[in-house]
Amino acid sequence: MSGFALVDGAIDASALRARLAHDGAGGVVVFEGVVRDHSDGRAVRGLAYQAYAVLASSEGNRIIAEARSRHEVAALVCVHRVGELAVGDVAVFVGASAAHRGAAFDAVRYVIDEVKRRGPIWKKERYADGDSEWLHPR
Amino acid sequence: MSGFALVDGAIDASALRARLAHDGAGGVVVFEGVVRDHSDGRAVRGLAYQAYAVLASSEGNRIIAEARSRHEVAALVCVHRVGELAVGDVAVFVGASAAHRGAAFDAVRYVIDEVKRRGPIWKKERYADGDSEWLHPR
Amino acid sequence: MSVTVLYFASLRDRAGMDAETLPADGSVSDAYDALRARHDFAFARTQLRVAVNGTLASWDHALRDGDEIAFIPPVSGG
Amino acid sequence: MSVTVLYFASLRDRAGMDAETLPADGSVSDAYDALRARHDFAFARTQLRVAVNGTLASWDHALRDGDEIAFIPPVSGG
Repeated sequence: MSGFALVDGAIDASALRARLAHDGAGGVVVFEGVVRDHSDGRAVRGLAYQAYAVLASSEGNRIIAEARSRHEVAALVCVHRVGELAVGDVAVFVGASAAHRGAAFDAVRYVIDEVKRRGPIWKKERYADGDSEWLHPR
Repeated sequence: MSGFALVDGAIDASALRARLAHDGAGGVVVFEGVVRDHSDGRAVRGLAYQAYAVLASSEGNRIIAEARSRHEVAALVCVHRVGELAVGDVAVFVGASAAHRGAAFDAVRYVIDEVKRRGPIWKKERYADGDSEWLHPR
Repeated sequence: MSVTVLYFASLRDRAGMDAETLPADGSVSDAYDALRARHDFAFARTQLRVAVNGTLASWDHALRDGDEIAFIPPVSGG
Repeated sequence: MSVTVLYFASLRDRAGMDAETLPADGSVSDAYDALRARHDFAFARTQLRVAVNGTLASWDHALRDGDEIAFIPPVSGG
């Protein structure tokens, strides 16, 4: 199976991992983006993610299709969480299975790099000092 | 935590994943090598792995140390299974957490590439036709 | 003729709303210039992408009645 | 003076044993040449690595009493 999805609750990485299983797949690669306790030297208490859902889904699925056209994978999934997250929560899961491990590594890396670069999803950091801020890197 | 281990039972990927958690780590990358149902065009029923345990452990830990010196990771683990495995079983788990995802990807890939290249571990394939064979690629 | 505009992230905070429906004509550029003045948005057009009816579009897209427009500030997902 | 030799994978199958202890002197090379002849091992020395007492060693390592030697055929883990 393949595809991109937004979810507004906890990401169940084990369940997603199970969906990658494939008897012909010798390699499974998973990336999880986790909320860190710091950002640019500031202590972080938590995050909120907001997405333009319809476009995030279509861009996400387009990125998955691009990765599949470049790398021979059996399954490729990406799930991004929106809403309020705490330090340690999984914000994004990308997983691939493939007959050969190089394709699985490359496909996962392509997807996370492109979702971060193009996906209409925004992060608001809540700092330990009570301040908070939307990130719009450029 | 970091290190290499051989195990002779099922690899519990979720438990290993949990050991990678680290509040400063924004990225977690996991590779799982899974027994495939085919090899070089032949249908495979299962595998046996054999290791020279003392040297596999010291080489494995050396590889982990090399990866850590090249890539800034918070945690890096590799567990390789020995004994009899069925199609779909996890033969090897490599996981890393890091502040930045590139380091986690690169460290995991280094470890699996080097363990496959240098680790004194051997695979015997059992084929659907009843034949079996130790693999000594060169 | 009216269009609906969706706001996200700091644009949403600055506008004080998720979306608004308003009379408009001309291009998407024209609409942004007017809304930027009204809401005091910090972003220049060159810092944004734009979507019309859920699809990425160009700034010279000519507005049609009922279009749903979204201005996409620099993203930070993942 | 005697040494113990460990066998793995196809070498183990060919030798029909996990390990054997036998009288030996000279170098690790000399030991392999003798054992290759005895067990009809297919591998030339250039296809193998060798470990002595759990550490990778060179073929010209001079055997000492009690050494534990392992011949490492091409690996296939992972």
